[in-house]
Amino acid sequence: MTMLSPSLIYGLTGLLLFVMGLAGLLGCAELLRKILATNIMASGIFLFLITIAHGSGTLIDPVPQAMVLTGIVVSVSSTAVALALACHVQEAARRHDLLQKKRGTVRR
Amino acid sequence: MTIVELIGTGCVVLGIPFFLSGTIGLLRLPDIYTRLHALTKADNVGLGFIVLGLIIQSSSWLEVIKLLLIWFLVLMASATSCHLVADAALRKKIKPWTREK
Amino acid sequence: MNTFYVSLALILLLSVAAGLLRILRGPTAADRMMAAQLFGTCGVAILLLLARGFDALIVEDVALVFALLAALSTVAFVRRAWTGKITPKGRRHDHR
Amino acid sequence: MVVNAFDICLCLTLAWLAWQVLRSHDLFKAVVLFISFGMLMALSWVRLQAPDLALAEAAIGSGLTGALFLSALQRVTGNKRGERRLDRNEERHDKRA
Repeated sequence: MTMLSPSLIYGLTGLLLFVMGLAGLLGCAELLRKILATNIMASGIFLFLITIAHGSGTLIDPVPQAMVLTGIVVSVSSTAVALALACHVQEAARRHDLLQKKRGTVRR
Repeated sequence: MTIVELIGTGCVVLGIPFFLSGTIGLLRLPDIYTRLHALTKADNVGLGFIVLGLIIQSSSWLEVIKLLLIWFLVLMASATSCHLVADAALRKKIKPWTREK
Repeated sequence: MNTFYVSLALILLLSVAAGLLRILRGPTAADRMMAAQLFGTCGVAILLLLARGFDALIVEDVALVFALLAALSTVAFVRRAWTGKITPKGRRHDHR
Repeated sequence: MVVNAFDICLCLTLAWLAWQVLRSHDLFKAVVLFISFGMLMALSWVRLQAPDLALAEAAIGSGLTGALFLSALQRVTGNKRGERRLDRNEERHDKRA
Protein backbone atom coordinates (compact mmCIF):
# COMPACT_ATOMS: atom_id res chain seq x y z
CA MET A 1 0.00 0.00 0.00
CA THR A 2 1.43 3.34 -1.01
CA MET A 3 1.43 6.10 1.55
CA LEU A 4 -0.80 9.04 0.66
CA SER A 5 0.13 12.32 2.28
CA PRO A 6 -2.45 13.59 4.78
CA SER A 7 -2.74 16.94 3.06
CA LEU A 8 -3.72 15.21 -0.18
CA ILE A 9 -6.38 13.09 1.55
CA TYR A 10 -7.93 15.93 3.51
CA GLY A 11 -7.72 18.38 0.60
CA LEU A 12 -9.54 16.00 -1.72
CA THR A 13 -12.16 15.40 0.97
CA GLY A 14 -12.62 19.14 1.36
CA LEU A 15 -13.16 19.57 -2.36
CA LEU A 16 -15.59 16.64 -2.41
CA LEU A 17 -17.56 18.08 0.51
CA PHE A 18 -17.74 21.46 -1.22
CA VAL A 19 -19.06 19.93 -4.43
CA MET A 20 -21.62 17.82 -2.57
CA GLY A 21 -22.79 20.81 -0.55
CA LEU A 22 -23.14 22.92 -3.69
CA ALA A 23 -25.14 20.19 -5.43
CA GLY A 24 -27.40 19.87 -2.39
CA LEU A 25 -27.86 23.63 -2.15
CA LEU A 26 -28.91 23.85 -5.78
CA GLY A 27 -30.82 20.60 -6.06
CA CYS A 28 -32.82 20.13 -2.85
CA ALA A 29 -36.25 21.62 -2.33
CA GLU A 30 -36.64 21.88 1.45
CA LEU A 31 -35.26 24.99 3.13
CA LEU A 32 -33.79 23.09 6.08
CA ARG A 33 -31.84 20.79 3.80
CA LYS A 34 -30.51 23.77 1.90
CA ILE A 35 -29.16 25.14 5.20
CA LEU A 36 -27.60 21.75 5.99
CA ALA A 37 -25.99 21.73 2.53
CA THR A 38 -24.58 25.22 3.10
CA ASN A 39 -23.03 24.03 6.35
CA ILE A 40 -21.43 21.05 4.63
CA MET A 41 -20.09 23.36 1.91
CA ALA A 42 -18.57 25.61 4.58
CA SER A 43 -16.94 22.61 6.25
CA GLY A 44 -15.37 21.61 2.93
CA ILE A 45 -13.93 25.08 2.46
CA PHE A 46 -12.52 25.09 6.00
CA LEU A 47 -10.92 21.70 5.49
CA PHE A 48 -9.30 22.85 2.25
CA LEU A 49 -7.96 26.07 3.82
CA ILE A 50 -6.44 24.23 6.77
CA THR A 51 -4.89 21.72 4.38
CA ILE A 52 -3.23 24.59 2.51
CA ALA A 53 -1.88 25.95 5.79
CA HIS A 54 -0.69 22.51 6.79
CA GLY A 55 0.88 21.31 3.58
CA SER A 56 3.01 24.26 2.50
CA GLY A 57 5.96 23.34 4.67
CA THR A 58 7.08 21.98 7.98
CA LEU A 59 5.92 25.16 9.75
CA ILE A 60 2.15 25.57 10.13
CA ASP A 61 0.82 28.89 8.89
CA PRO A 62 -1.36 30.47 11.63
CA VAL A 63 -3.25 32.94 9.40
CA PRO A 64 -5.59 30.40 7.71
CA GLN A 65 -6.25 28.85 11.10
CA ALA A 66 -7.37 32.21 12.48
CA MET A 67 -9.52 32.78 9.40
CA VAL A 68 -11.15 29.37 9.74
CA LEU A 69 -11.76 29.95 13.44
CA THR A 70 -13.58 33.16 12.56
CA GLY A 71 -15.40 31.36 9.77
CA ILE A 72 -16.74 28.63 12.08
CA VAL A 73 -18.23 31.20 14.43
CA VAL A 74 -19.67 33.24 11.54
CA SER A 75 -21.18 30.14 9.93
CA VAL A 76 -22.92 29.20 13.19
CA SER A 77 -24.47 32.63 13.59
CA SER A 78 -25.55 32.79 9.96
CA THR A 79 -27.05 29.31 10.34
CA ALA A 80 -29.08 30.55 13.29
CA VAL A 81 -30.39 33.52 11.28
CA ALA A 82 -31.19 31.28 8.30
CA LEU A 83 -33.10 28.84 10.53
CA ALA A 84 -35.15 31.67 12.02
CA LEU A 85 -35.95 32.93 8.51
CA ALA A 86 -36.93 29.43 7.38
CA CYS A 87 -39.30 29.09 10.35
CA HIS A 88 -40.93 32.42 9.46
CA VAL A 89 -41.30 31.43 5.80
CA GLN A 90 -42.97 28.19 6.82
CA GLU A 91 -45.38 29.93 9.19
CA ALA A 92 -46.30 32.50 6.56
CA ALA A 93 -46.93 29.80 3.97
CA ARG A 94 -49.10 27.84 6.38
CA ARG A 95 -51.11 30.92 7.30
CA HIS A 96 -51.62 31.71 3.62
CA ASP A 97 -52.85 28.16 2.96
CA LEU A 98 -55.23 28.39 5.89
CA LEU A 99 -56.63 31.70 4.68
CA GLN A 100 -57.22 30.36 1.20
CA LYS A 101 -58.88 27.25 2.56
CA LYS A 102 -61.25 29.38 4.63
CA ARG A 103 -62.22 31.39 1.57
CA GLY A 104 -62.72 28.19 -0.38
CA THR A 105 -60.31 29.16 -3.13
CA VAL A 106 -57.65 26.56 -2.48
CA ARG A 107 -56.04 25.23 -5.60
CA ARG A 108 -54.58 21.75 -5.60
CA MET B 1 8.57 -0.88 28.93
CA THR B 2 8.07 -0.62 32.66
CA ILE B 3 5.51 -2.53 34.67
CA VAL B 4 3.38 0.60 35.19
CA GLU B 5 3.16 1.21 31.46
CA LEU B 6 2.24 -2.42 30.94
CA ILE B 7 -0.64 -2.27 33.43
CA GLY B 8 -1.86 1.04 31.98
CA THR B 9 -1.81 -0.25 28.42
CA GLY B 10 -3.63 -3.39 29.56
CA CYS B 11 -6.39 -1.27 31.12
CA VAL B 12 -6.75 0.79 27.93
CA VAL B 13 -6.96 -2.35 25.80
CA LEU B 14 -9.53 -3.78 28.22
CA GLY B 15 -11.77 -0.79 27.58
CA ILE B 16 -11.99 -1.32 23.83
CA PRO B 17 -14.24 -4.47 23.90
CA PHE B 18 -16.84 -2.57 25.90
CA PHE B 19 -17.11 0.04 23.17
CA LEU B 20 -17.34 -2.67 20.53
CA SER B 21 -20.05 -4.44 22.50
CA GLY B 22 -21.91 -1.13 22.80
CA THR B 23 -21.89 -0.75 19.04
CA ILE B 24 -22.87 -4.36 18.42
CA GLY B 25 -25.65 -4.08 20.99
CA LEU B 26 -26.91 -0.93 19.33
CA LEU B 27 -27.05 -2.77 16.03
CA ARG B 28 -28.42 -6.12 17.19
CA LEU B 29 -30.77 -5.59 20.15
CA PRO B 30 -34.50 -5.44 19.45
CA ASP B 31 -35.97 -2.29 21.03
CA ILE B 32 -35.21 1.10 22.58
CA TYR B 33 -34.82 0.01 26.20
CA THR B 34 -32.40 -2.83 25.49
CA ARG B 35 -30.38 -0.55 23.22
CA LEU B 36 -30.15 1.98 26.05
CA HIS B 37 -28.77 -0.81 28.22
CA ALA B 38 -26.06 -1.60 25.67
CA LEU B 39 -25.22 2.09 25.31
CA THR B 40 -24.55 2.68 28.98
CA LYS B 41 -22.02 -0.17 29.14
CA ALA B 42 -19.84 1.62 26.61
CA ASP B 43 -20.28 4.97 28.37
CA ASN B 44 -19.49 3.88 31.89
CA VAL B 45 -17.18 0.89 31.87
CA GLY B 46 -15.39 1.31 28.54
CA LEU B 47 -14.48 4.94 29.05
CA GLY B 48 -13.76 4.14 32.70
CA PHE B 49 -11.12 1.57 31.76
CA ILE B 50 -9.53 3.90 29.20
CA VAL B 51 -9.39 6.76 31.70
CA LEU B 52 -7.99 4.42 34.37
CA GLY B 53 -5.26 3.22 32.04
CA LEU B 54 -4.30 6.76 31.09
CA ILE B 55 -4.31 7.85 34.75
CA ILE B 56 -1.89 5.06 35.67
CA GLN B 57 0.55 6.27 33.02
CA SER B 58 0.15 10.00 33.56
CA SER B 59 2.82 12.05 35.29
CA SER B 60 1.13 15.21 36.51
CA TRP B 61 -1.72 15.73 38.96
CA LEU B 62 -3.40 18.22 36.67
CA GLU B 63 -3.80 15.57 33.98
CA VAL B 64 -5.24 13.09 36.48
CA ILE B 65 -7.82 15.62 37.64
CA LYS B 66 -8.69 16.47 34.03
CA LEU B 67 -9.19 12.82 33.09
CA LEU B 68 -11.35 12.16 36.15
CA LEU B 69 -13.42 15.24 35.32
CA ILE B 70 -13.94 13.97 31.76
CA TRP B 71 -15.14 10.62 33.05
CA PHE B 72 -17.44 12.21 35.61
CA LEU B 73 -18.96 14.53 33.00
CA VAL B 74 -19.61 11.66 30.58
CA LEU B 75 -21.22 9.66 33.40
CA MET B 76 -23.54 12.53 34.27
CA ALA B 77 -24.39 13.19 30.63
CA SER B 78 -25.17 9.56 29.84
CA ALA B 79 -27.24 9.07 33.00
CA THR B 80 -29.27 12.21 32.33
CA SER B 81 -29.91 11.61 28.67
CA CYS B 82 -30.68 7.89 29.03
CA HIS B 83 -33.17 8.66 31.79
CA LEU B 84 -34.80 11.32 29.63
CA VAL B 85 -35.04 9.04 26.60
CA ALA B 86 -36.46 6.11 28.58
CA ASP B 87 -38.93 8.37 30.37
CA ALA B 88 -40.14 9.92 27.12
CA ALA B 89 -40.43 6.48 25.50
CA LEU B 90 -42.59 5.24 28.40
CA ARG B 91 -44.77 8.36 28.16
CA LYS B 92 -45.24 7.68 24.46
CA LYS B 93 -46.45 4.18 25.41
CA ILE B 94 -43.76 2.28 23.53
CA LYS B 95 -44.01 -1.32 24.75
CA PRO B 96 -40.86 -3.01 26.05
CA TRP B 97 -39.82 -6.01 24.00
CA THR B 98 -40.65 -9.46 25.38
CA ARG B 99 -39.60 -12.84 24.07
CA GLU B 100 -43.05 -14.44 23.85
CA LYS B 101 -45.51 -12.59 21.68
CA MET C 1 4.33 9.16 18.18
CA ASN C 2 2.88 6.01 19.67
CA THR C 3 1.44 3.89 16.86
CA PHE C 4 -0.26 1.43 19.18
CA TYR C 5 -2.67 4.01 20.60
CA VAL C 6 -3.44 5.36 17.12
CA SER C 7 -4.40 1.86 16.01
CA LEU C 8 -6.71 1.53 19.03
CA ALA C 9 -8.29 4.84 17.96
CA LEU C 10 -8.68 3.41 14.45
CA ILE C 11 -10.59 0.44 15.86
CA LEU C 12 -12.94 2.79 17.72
CA LEU C 13 -13.41 4.86 14.56
CA LEU C 14 -14.38 1.73 12.63
CA SER C 15 -16.92 0.86 15.32
CA VAL C 16 -18.35 4.38 15.00
CA ALA C 17 -18.67 3.87 11.25
CA ALA C 18 -20.52 0.59 11.90
CA GLY C 19 -22.85 2.32 14.33
CA LEU C 20 -23.87 4.75 11.58
CA LEU C 21 -26.04 1.94 10.21
CA ARG C 22 -28.32 2.34 13.21
CA ILE C 23 -28.84 6.00 12.36
CA LEU C 24 -29.71 5.09 8.78
CA ARG C 25 -31.97 2.21 9.70
CA GLY C 26 -33.33 2.99 13.17
CA PRO C 27 -37.09 2.72 13.24
CA THR C 28 -37.82 5.39 15.82
CA ALA C 29 -36.29 8.83 16.23
CA ALA C 30 -34.87 7.91 19.63
CA ASP C 31 -32.76 5.11 18.14
CA ARG C 32 -31.06 7.55 15.81
CA MET C 33 -30.43 10.00 18.62
CA MET C 34 -29.00 7.29 20.89
CA ALA C 35 -26.57 6.30 18.17
CA ALA C 36 -25.45 9.92 17.96
CA GLN C 37 -24.92 9.90 21.72
CA LEU C 38 -22.78 6.77 21.49
CA PHE C 39 -20.72 8.61 18.89
CA GLY C 40 -20.17 11.42 21.38
CA THR C 41 -18.76 8.99 23.94
CA CYS C 42 -16.69 7.18 21.30
CA GLY C 43 -15.40 10.58 20.18
CA VAL C 44 -14.21 11.34 23.71
CA ALA C 45 -12.41 7.99 23.85
CA ILE C 46 -10.82 8.51 20.41
CA LEU C 47 -9.64 11.97 21.43
CA LEU C 48 -8.09 10.61 24.63
CA LEU C 49 -6.30 7.87 22.69
CA LEU C 50 -5.09 10.37 20.08
CA ALA C 51 -3.84 12.69 22.83
CA ARG C 52 -1.74 9.83 24.16
CA GLY C 53 -0.70 8.68 20.69
CA PHE C 54 0.47 12.06 19.40
CA ASP C 55 1.71 13.32 22.80
CA ALA C 56 -0.48 16.40 22.50
CA LEU C 57 -1.95 17.22 25.88
CA ILE C 58 -4.17 20.00 24.57
CA VAL C 59 -6.32 17.38 22.84
CA GLU C 60 -7.51 16.34 26.29
CA ASP C 61 -9.07 19.79 26.62
CA VAL C 62 -11.00 19.11 23.43
CA ALA C 63 -12.20 15.86 24.99
CA LEU C 64 -13.27 17.82 28.07
CA VAL C 65 -15.40 20.18 25.96
CA PHE C 66 -16.88 17.16 24.14
CA ALA C 67 -17.85 15.55 27.43
CA LEU C 68 -19.29 18.81 28.68
CA LEU C 69 -21.59 19.24 25.69
CA ALA C 70 -22.42 15.56 25.17
CA ALA C 71 -25.85 15.76 26.74
CA LEU C 72 -26.91 19.02 25.12
CA SER C 73 -28.21 17.73 21.81
CA THR C 74 -29.93 14.70 23.36
CA VAL C 75 -31.71 16.88 25.90
CA ALA C 76 -32.73 19.28 23.13
CA PHE C 77 -34.03 16.32 21.16
CA VAL C 78 -36.11 14.87 23.98
CA ARG C 79 -37.54 18.15 25.21
CA ARG C 80 -38.14 19.82 21.87
CA ALA C 81 -38.37 17.44 18.96
CA TRP C 82 -39.65 14.14 20.28
CA THR C 83 -42.21 14.98 22.95
CA GLY C 84 -44.20 18.11 23.37
CA LYS C 85 -43.37 20.32 26.29
CA ILE C 86 -43.39 18.42 29.58
CA THR C 87 -44.91 20.50 32.34
CA PRO C 88 -43.57 20.27 35.89
CA LYS C 89 -46.78 18.52 36.94
CA GLY C 90 -45.94 15.68 34.60
CA ARG C 91 -48.78 16.23 32.17
CA ARG C 92 -47.82 16.49 28.56
CA HIS C 93 -49.26 19.08 26.27
CA ASP C 94 -48.11 19.84 22.81
CA HIS C 95 -46.62 23.06 21.60
CA ARG C 96 -49.21 25.35 20.07
CA MET D 1 0.82 3.37 8.04
CA VAL D 2 -1.76 3.17 10.81
CA VAL D 3 -2.04 6.95 10.82
CA ASN D 4 -2.63 6.85 7.08
CA ALA D 5 -5.37 4.25 7.50
CA PHE D 6 -6.93 6.44 10.20
CA ASP D 7 -6.95 9.43 7.82
CA ILE D 8 -8.46 7.48 4.95
CA CYS D 9 -11.13 5.93 7.18
CA LEU D 10 -12.03 9.31 8.66
CA CYS D 11 -12.28 10.96 5.24
CA LEU D 12 -14.37 8.18 3.74
CA THR D 13 -16.75 8.34 6.69
CA LEU D 14 -17.00 12.13 6.35
CA ALA D 15 -17.82 11.96 2.63
CA TRP D 16 -20.34 9.15 3.16
CA LEU D 17 -22.02 11.10 5.97
CA ALA D 18 -22.30 14.22 3.81
CA TRP D 19 -23.82 12.17 0.98
CA GLN D 20 -26.37 10.59 3.33
CA VAL D 21 -27.27 13.99 4.83
CA LEU D 22 -28.11 15.30 1.38
CA ARG D 23 -30.01 12.34 0.01
CA SER D 24 -31.97 10.88 2.97
CA HIS D 25 -35.74 11.33 2.76
CA ASP D 26 -36.36 11.96 6.43
CA LEU D 27 -35.26 15.44 7.56
CA PHE D 28 -34.79 14.29 11.15
CA LYS D 29 -32.38 11.61 10.00
CA ALA D 30 -30.45 14.25 8.06
CA VAL D 31 -30.16 16.43 11.18
CA VAL D 32 -28.86 13.56 13.34
CA LEU D 33 -26.37 12.62 10.64
CA PHE D 34 -25.23 16.23 10.54
CA ILE D 35 -24.59 16.21 14.30
CA SER D 36 -22.30 13.20 13.93
CA PHE D 37 -20.71 14.89 10.91
CA GLY D 38 -19.71 17.82 13.16
CA MET D 39 -18.20 15.39 15.66
CA LEU D 40 -16.05 13.74 13.00
CA MET D 41 -14.99 17.17 11.73
CA ALA D 42 -13.62 17.88 15.21
CA LEU D 43 -11.60 14.65 14.98
CA SER D 44 -10.19 15.71 11.63
CA TRP D 45 -9.13 19.10 13.06
CA VAL D 46 -7.19 17.22 15.72
CA ARG D 47 -5.49 15.18 13.00
CA LEU D 48 -4.56 18.34 11.06
CA GLN D 49 -2.82 19.72 14.20
CA ALA D 50 -5.30 22.51 14.82
CA PRO D 51 -6.62 21.83 18.34
CA ASP D 52 -8.04 25.34 18.72
CA LEU D 53 -10.32 24.67 15.77
CA ALA D 54 -11.24 21.33 17.31
CA LEU D 55 -12.24 23.14 20.51
CA ALA D 56 -14.40 25.61 18.59
CA GLU D 57 -15.96 22.86 16.47
CA ALA D 58 -16.68 20.66 19.49
CA ALA D 59 -18.34 23.51 21.35
CA ILE D 60 -20.19 25.02 18.42
CA GLY D 61 -20.47 22.50 15.64
CA SER D 62 -21.68 19.46 17.49
CA GLY D 63 -23.32 21.05 20.52
CA LEU D 64 -24.97 24.30 19.56
CA THR D 65 -25.80 23.68 15.90
CA GLY D 66 -27.46 20.35 16.66
CA ALA D 67 -29.74 21.91 19.26
CA LEU D 68 -30.54 24.79 16.88
CA PHE D 69 -31.44 22.43 14.04
CA LEU D 70 -33.56 20.19 16.26
CA SER D 71 -35.65 23.02 17.63
CA ALA D 72 -36.01 24.56 14.16
CA LEU D 73 -37.07 21.17 12.79
CA GLN D 74 -39.85 20.98 15.33
CA ARG D 75 -41.14 24.41 14.33
CA VAL D 76 -40.83 23.80 10.59
CA THR D 77 -42.42 20.38 10.26
CA GLY D 78 -45.24 21.40 12.56
CA ASN D 79 -45.91 19.53 15.74
CA LYS D 80 -49.04 17.73 14.66
CA ARG D 81 -47.68 16.28 11.48
CA GLY D 82 -44.31 15.39 12.99
CA GLU D 83 -45.87 13.60 15.95
CA ARG D 84 -48.12 11.56 13.74
CA ARG D 85 -45.27 10.53 11.47
CA LEU D 86 -43.07 9.42 14.35
CA ASP D 87 -45.93 7.54 15.99
CA ARG D 88 -46.66 5.61 12.83
CA ASN D 89 -43.02 4.56 12.63
CA GLU D 90 -43.15 3.33 16.19
CA GLU D 91 -46.33 1.34 15.59
CA ARG D 92 -44.74 -0.33 12.60
CA HIS D 93 -41.76 -1.18 14.76
CA ASP D 94 -43.96 -2.62 17.49
CA LYS D 95 -45.79 -4.78 15.02
CA ARG D 96 -42.60 -6.20 13.62
CA ALA D 97 -40.96 -6.94 16.97
